[in-house]
Amino acid sequence: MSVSPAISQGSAGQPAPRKRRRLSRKLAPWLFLAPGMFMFLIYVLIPIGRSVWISFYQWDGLSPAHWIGLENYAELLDDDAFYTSLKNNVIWLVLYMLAIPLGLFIALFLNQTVRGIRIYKSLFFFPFVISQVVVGLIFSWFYAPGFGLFYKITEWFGGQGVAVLADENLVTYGIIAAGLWPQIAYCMILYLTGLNSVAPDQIEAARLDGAKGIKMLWYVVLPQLRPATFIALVVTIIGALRSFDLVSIMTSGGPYGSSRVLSYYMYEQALSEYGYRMGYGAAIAVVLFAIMMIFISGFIWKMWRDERGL
Amino acid sequence: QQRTLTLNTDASDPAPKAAFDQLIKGFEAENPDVKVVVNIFDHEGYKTAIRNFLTADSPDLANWYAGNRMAPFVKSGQFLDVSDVWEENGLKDSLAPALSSMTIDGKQWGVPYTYYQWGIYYNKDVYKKVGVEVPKTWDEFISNCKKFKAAGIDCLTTGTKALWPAAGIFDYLDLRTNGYDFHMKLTNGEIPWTDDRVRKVFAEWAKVVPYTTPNTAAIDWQDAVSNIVQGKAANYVMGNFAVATFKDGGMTDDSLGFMDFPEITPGIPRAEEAPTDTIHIPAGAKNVADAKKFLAYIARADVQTKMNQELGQLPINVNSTVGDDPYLQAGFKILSTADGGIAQFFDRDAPAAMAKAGMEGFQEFMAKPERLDAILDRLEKTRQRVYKN
Amino acid sequence: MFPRPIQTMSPAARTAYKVALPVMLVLWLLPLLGVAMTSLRPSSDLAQGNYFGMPSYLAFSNYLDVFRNSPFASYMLNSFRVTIPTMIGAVALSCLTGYALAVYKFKGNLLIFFLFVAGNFVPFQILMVPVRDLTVKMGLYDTITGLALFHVAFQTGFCTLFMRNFIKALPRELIEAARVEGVGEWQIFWHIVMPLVRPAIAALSVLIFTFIWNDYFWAMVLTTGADTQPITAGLNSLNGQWVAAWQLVSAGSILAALPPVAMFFLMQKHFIAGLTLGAVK
Amino acid sequence: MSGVELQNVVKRFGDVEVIHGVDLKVDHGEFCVFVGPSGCGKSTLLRMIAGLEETTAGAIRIGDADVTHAESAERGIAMVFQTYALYPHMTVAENMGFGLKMNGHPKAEIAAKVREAADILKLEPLLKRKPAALSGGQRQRVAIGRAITRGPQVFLFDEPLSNLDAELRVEMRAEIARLHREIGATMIYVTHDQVEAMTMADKIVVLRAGNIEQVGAPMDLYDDPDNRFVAGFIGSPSMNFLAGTVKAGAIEVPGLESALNLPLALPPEGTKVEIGLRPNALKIDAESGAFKVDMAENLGGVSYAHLRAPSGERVIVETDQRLSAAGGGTVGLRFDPADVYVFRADDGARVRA
Amino acid sequence: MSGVELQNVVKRFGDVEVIHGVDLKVDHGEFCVFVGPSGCGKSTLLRMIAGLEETTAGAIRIGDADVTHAESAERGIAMVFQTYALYPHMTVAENMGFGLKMNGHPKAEIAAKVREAADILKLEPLLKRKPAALSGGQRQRVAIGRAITRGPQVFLFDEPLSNLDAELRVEMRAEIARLHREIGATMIYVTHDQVEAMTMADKIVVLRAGNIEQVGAPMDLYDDPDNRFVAGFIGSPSMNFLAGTVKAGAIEVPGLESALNLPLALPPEGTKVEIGLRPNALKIDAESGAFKVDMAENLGGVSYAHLRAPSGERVIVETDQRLSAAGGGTVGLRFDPADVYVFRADDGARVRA
Ligand SMILES: Nc1ncnc2c1ncn2[C@@H]1O[C@H](COP(=O)(O)OP(=O)(O)OP(=O)(O)O)[C@@H](O)[C@H]1O
Ligand SMILES: Nc1ncnc2c1ncn2[C@@H]1O[C@H](COP(=O)(O)OP(=O)(O)OP(=O)(O)O)[C@@H](O)[C@H]1O
Ligand SMILES: [Mg+2]
Ligand SMILES: [Mg+2]
Repeated sequence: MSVSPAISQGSAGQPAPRKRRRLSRKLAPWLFLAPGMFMFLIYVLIPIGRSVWISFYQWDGLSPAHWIGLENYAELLDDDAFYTSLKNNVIWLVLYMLAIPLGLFIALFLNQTVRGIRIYKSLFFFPFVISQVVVGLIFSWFYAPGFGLFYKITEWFGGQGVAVLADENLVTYGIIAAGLWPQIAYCMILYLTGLNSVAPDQIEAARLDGAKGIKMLWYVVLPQLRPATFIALVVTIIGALRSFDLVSIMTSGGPYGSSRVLSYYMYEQALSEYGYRMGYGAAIAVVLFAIMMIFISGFIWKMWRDERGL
Repeated sequence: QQRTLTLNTDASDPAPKAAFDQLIKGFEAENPDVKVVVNIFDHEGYKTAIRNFLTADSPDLANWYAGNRMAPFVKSGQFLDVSDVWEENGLKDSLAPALSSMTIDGKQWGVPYTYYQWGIYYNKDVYKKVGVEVPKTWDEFISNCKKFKAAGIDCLTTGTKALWPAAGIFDYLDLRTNGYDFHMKLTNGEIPWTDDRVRKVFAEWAKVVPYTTPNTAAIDWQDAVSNIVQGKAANYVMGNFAVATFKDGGMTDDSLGFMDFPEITPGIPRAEEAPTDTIHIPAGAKNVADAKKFLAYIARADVQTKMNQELGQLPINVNSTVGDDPYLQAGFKILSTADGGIAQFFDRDAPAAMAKAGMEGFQEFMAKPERLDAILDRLEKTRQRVYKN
Repeated sequence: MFPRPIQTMSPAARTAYKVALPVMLVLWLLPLLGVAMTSLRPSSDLAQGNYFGMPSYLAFSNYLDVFRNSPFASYMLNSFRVTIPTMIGAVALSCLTGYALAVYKFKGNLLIFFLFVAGNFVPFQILMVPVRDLTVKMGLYDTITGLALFHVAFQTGFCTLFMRNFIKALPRELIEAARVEGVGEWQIFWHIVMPLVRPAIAALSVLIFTFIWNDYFWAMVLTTGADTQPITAGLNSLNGQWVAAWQLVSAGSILAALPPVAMFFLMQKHFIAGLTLGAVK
Repeated sequence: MSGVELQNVVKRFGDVEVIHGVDLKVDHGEFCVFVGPSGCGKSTLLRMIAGLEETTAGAIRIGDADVTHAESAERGIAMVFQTYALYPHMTVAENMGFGLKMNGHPKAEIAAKVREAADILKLEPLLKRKPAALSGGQRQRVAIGRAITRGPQVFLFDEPLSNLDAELRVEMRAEIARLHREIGATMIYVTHDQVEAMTMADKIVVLRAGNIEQVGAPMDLYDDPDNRFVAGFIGSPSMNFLAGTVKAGAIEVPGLESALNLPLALPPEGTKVEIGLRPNALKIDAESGAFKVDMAENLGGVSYAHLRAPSGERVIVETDQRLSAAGGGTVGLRFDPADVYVFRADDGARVRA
Repeated sequence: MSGVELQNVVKRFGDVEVIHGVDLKVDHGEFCVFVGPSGCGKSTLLRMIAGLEETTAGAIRIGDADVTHAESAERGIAMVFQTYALYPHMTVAENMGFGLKMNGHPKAEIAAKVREAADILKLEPLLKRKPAALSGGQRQRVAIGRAITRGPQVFLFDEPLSNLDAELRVEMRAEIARLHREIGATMIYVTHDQVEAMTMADKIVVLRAGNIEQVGAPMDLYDDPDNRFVAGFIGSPSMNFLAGTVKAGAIEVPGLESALNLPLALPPEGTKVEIGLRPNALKIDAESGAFKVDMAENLGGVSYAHLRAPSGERVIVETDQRLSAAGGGTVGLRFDPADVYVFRADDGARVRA
């Protein structure tokens, strides 16, 4: 069989009449990046800088801002509400971590192949899809003094009902419990997919080695779930530090400010009905940002290592 | 030619909306060359929105609240001085009850058009059931409480989730204990919170705490209404706007009673609490002439009469007449005879930061009266910061 | 597979498991079931203190009432009006940025990528005051556009992380083969990469839909009225109006949760793929 | 006319130089194979020719043009990847016509060219399928078809067959050889596989750590390697090497009975050398000797004896006799001195006559 | 003492039976290799012995015990996986000691056993490393070390070398063979690789679609296959097959000049048969003949001529002469009739004397 000269001689050296100027490989990435970068710059990066800047001012959003240097920060150091918020943030951070083992537990429970298990998995995942506003309302109802299910149960057990959201010692835990609900679901799904990719040959090898149950989990499965655990950790930390919605919906920081967290306190100071201390609010935000930066840096550092590793 | 006048208002609920509609119709009828454009904002959102439109896109008129609530706008020059309107129309007389709360630095910054009284709403049936009389003094009130308690009924109820209902109780206790001038000085930051007179107020309050519904911090004020409705509680310190809620719950003029807050320190001129709604001309208004005309209009007795009939509240103008609603009648009576003075409300009389801290303190006190010292120290610290400049 | 498949265990264990499953589920969803039940309770039941017993009848009318006596429909509509354009905008922008960061080697590539990632984790609060200010200055305060624009920008960070990693996982040879063939950069993006990242786009769209639909904070910061506020913020203000009317709050909550839940069930596969790929909110 | 010429070509990734100035001329119509150990730079060199990697220094010419800094698309080349790199969302026909379409060729022309290429590779029945519905061999054939459609002057292949199983590999090997014969274009082909290199190449380029070790026809490299590396690399099983020393004009190798007296230009007395002997050039002398039998492998047709020299060096002997698998005992080696290769121990250079 | 015995072993996955009643006896200390095409059930059979798959029917005995339903850990076996299956988060030493640790052995004992195994496999310098820091060959060695540490009676290997490259494979092959000699345990080894099977096995088991085709020593299978399948499967390049017919007591094969007159118990006149001839049993008769030369491949030491019979069947001839690569022309074939195997065309059974 012979081949027509059209092919063997070829024309690729001088390919077809070029209609448009080809986008150069040097310029292309910047053109692709431009719109996204622009938006991100305007709405995220510059505002971060501006917030830091504003934190050195006293400003109510109406009158001209007025430079006061570090006074906002100095005031923070002497602000009980700030410490309450900080303390609550720490409680959030610590207790929110429970979502990880609990999520793992449910994931292990559901990691079977029986009939209808997919539906079960979806239903268990449900709380995560629901808005925190709805979750907050649901739990407010659950806790409501007088008729809330939880109140009734405690009343039934202890004679005196417990009004979680009115008790300064319980309120934060009550809100965290509400927050854990979707967060556990989130961790559960991460672990379920993680379990899917656990190398079966290692499980089999371990089985030959005589590892069973908890030992198998601890020595062989958990180490393999490390990526899932890492992601769960990241999202849980971020979730804990961002905990605004539930506080706002369930208590507005109350009773008497005992359930405030930094993110809510900042909103309260800057934009709520009794707020409009933009500078002070910004200072709180900067502190929150600094705390978050610790975790962000850790995350970026790990990503950077992974990228190098590629 | 046709001129326009823009009015921003938070009259998003049905009654205020109707009131404003009718108000504007009336004004346009008298001033055919002026067209009023109304922007209605959500009631809650308005508190934020006003800060934006005052600086960015100013209307010719905007409604707001009297007292310290308007101070930030006055101080930052966002509201126009309308003393001339007051002068020319003799408003200092006709709007006398609101004069002091409209005055900052000796000038008037807007025109009030409505207010409503606070007081104690109570369940007549419960009173009948327990067999007690409507109290005249605080001591009687407290002794009633003991009887309510014996009957398993909360003497006083409230829901302080939103903080401000607690301030109503404090305001009245202070007005009755120390009087109007003291209360004003306190909200103006002129008196330390650790003052003994303040402690006295809390001492009175402490008497009623054991008879107050527990866990108020987790209850919305509307939820507490149902305690009265269902006869679980007897008394409720509230504003007149709550009447609608009581009635929604099934109460009638026969079962819902209203009384003035009982006397504590005898001989103190009686002062009352009546938050006032106002209209202002923003500094950036384009049509100031017509705006002032509008202010003069809304200050008129007949206009206020009609408007407040729609609103279900009390007119400020002393020459206006009040509808035949028994609660309004009662309110009108106590307000027009309040020789001590009329307070706006804690969160309108005190600056925002102080108001917030104070109300949290009140809420905490209701739950943990034993912490009084710590609470007062904290409020004092806040006072020193807030009023510093 | 871990734990050991239940099929290999004793019949007793198997039965126990089959019983435990629904029991756990009911416990897990107890608050939700309670709310669902309440949403069907006539208000008379609640007034009589019948919070947990059998409803005297199923009051589907609660759902009608939600629409009838509040701007609920308008809130829902606003949610869609914010969510859908945001979804489209953020995904479109991140396709571009993700492509640029995944395919090209240039100075600052990683730096830009990490900026996107870091921005995505930032606490919203630090953006609040300046973004609100900016929106006011642009005259977009209390508009759907203002809210959507911000969401698009902020979500671009997350979406870029997601898209970049997805595109990076495509075989490089596909792009190189096209380059050798003389296909232009834009053409490669459009004709080769876009068709191949369709699953990612689907996953991402679902994720963004739920994120934005469920956003509450920014709705509070950037909008105020029933004309503009999405359902989350709306529900909160309705909660103010409906106090003691738990049947309405419940019905409203259920309705507000419905679109993301429906989305989840329809696009389950994509959703989970998205969560594990992107993994972060 | 459309050969490829590399002139002192250098590639650096950051600070690391991986190609150290390579000169090479591939003639028009030649089939040139790059071989070398993993990481030696075969792919990098090919990708530089393709324009997928920047050339750090030196010049690349294709045909008459200097293309050192030209875009891939403008070099008149086509490339076939190890992973096929088919566009999974397009049919076979679309895959093959995509390049032309993007360059604005008219539909009819594209269809004609695709048909022509499909004809050559017997792909007609598959034209409507998507790559996912193809077997590995078919995919590779489509990848080649896609290259053909554009009618390039030079074809580049990067280990195109290494993802196929042994049987298919043999088949596709034949296919590519036939293609080369039919269209006569220049082809440059990277592989790991001995057999591919030996059977397909007109010219083999042996690379090592970014340098060319030797260039030549397959049998020339096999018969006449320039150095120890090429000798060891070409041929399977590998050539055996034994260390020795030049002594009195001959080479003394421990374990061999007598010194080797070869007609070569031997280096000076005392120089360390290595002698090379291919497994099939060796015979076992069962009588006596110094080589320990480690074990033997019988493959049926052929057997390999694994011996160990007294120095510890391993020696493999190919034979068609069956051996006892267990090993044990010692044996001697017989061979024709003409089959001995000698290399300097220091730089591995071949010692020739 | 610790041999392995399968008695009519059956495996069903759901409704699909993949092992159809296999009987097999592997003696103590024997090295037994399972070969067969992909999917024939090699891995499944091995995993049943390991206890990783339930046995549907039949019995498995290891040593004196019936272990059909015993837990894997209790069978006294160790298994080496194709993917190594090392625990990536443990060091080499921890990997090797994990099994003992799980069974509650004291630390000192574990350390001693690990050291011992490391010694055998020369792993000492690696003991502190994680698997990620090891090369493929080292990993496989650790996997074997892990098996050794547990001191099992039976070692099971599932294609342990198929992830290694050619050179390493040769090395590890020798290593495993040595290990078998040293510790003398029973080993069962699954592979795809001809050479591994031929060189390592004491006994090869040829499986096909869940049945055993033939069991025997490697050279027995090579020299004396029971059927066409085994004949074609063992030996590389594969045996050539040509269709023929029994006619007048001889076999007529198109393309061969004369009918084959073999001393066999031929089936009746007219029966279709296939004759088999290994590539190295054939010689090319350049003078004349019916076989078209497709092409030739010169690998240096050996060359393969690819011929095509008149019937279209391919025939490969191995030779140590260099051939012209291009092919063309026709040739004849010469061979010793003693090298001819005859199979029935219908069931592939060998026709013996
Ligand atoms: N993008 C890159 N960045 C840095 N170093 C690289 C890059 N690509 C290749 N190298 C290095 O260049 C050297 C040559 O790599 P190349 O891929 O050309 O080898 P190869 O001969 O094709 O190997 P193989 O046979 O394994 O494909 C290697 O050392 C490799 O690590
Ligand atoms: N878990 C399973 N479920 C269903 N069928 C299976 C399962 N495991 C294996 N099979 C089937 O059993 C048969 C034998 O598979 P097995 O893995 O034992 O083959 P093999 O000989 O090891 O093949 P290879 O050489 O490819 O590894 C195949 O047809 C396979 O599809
Ligand atoms: Mg390569
Ligand atoms: Mg297998």
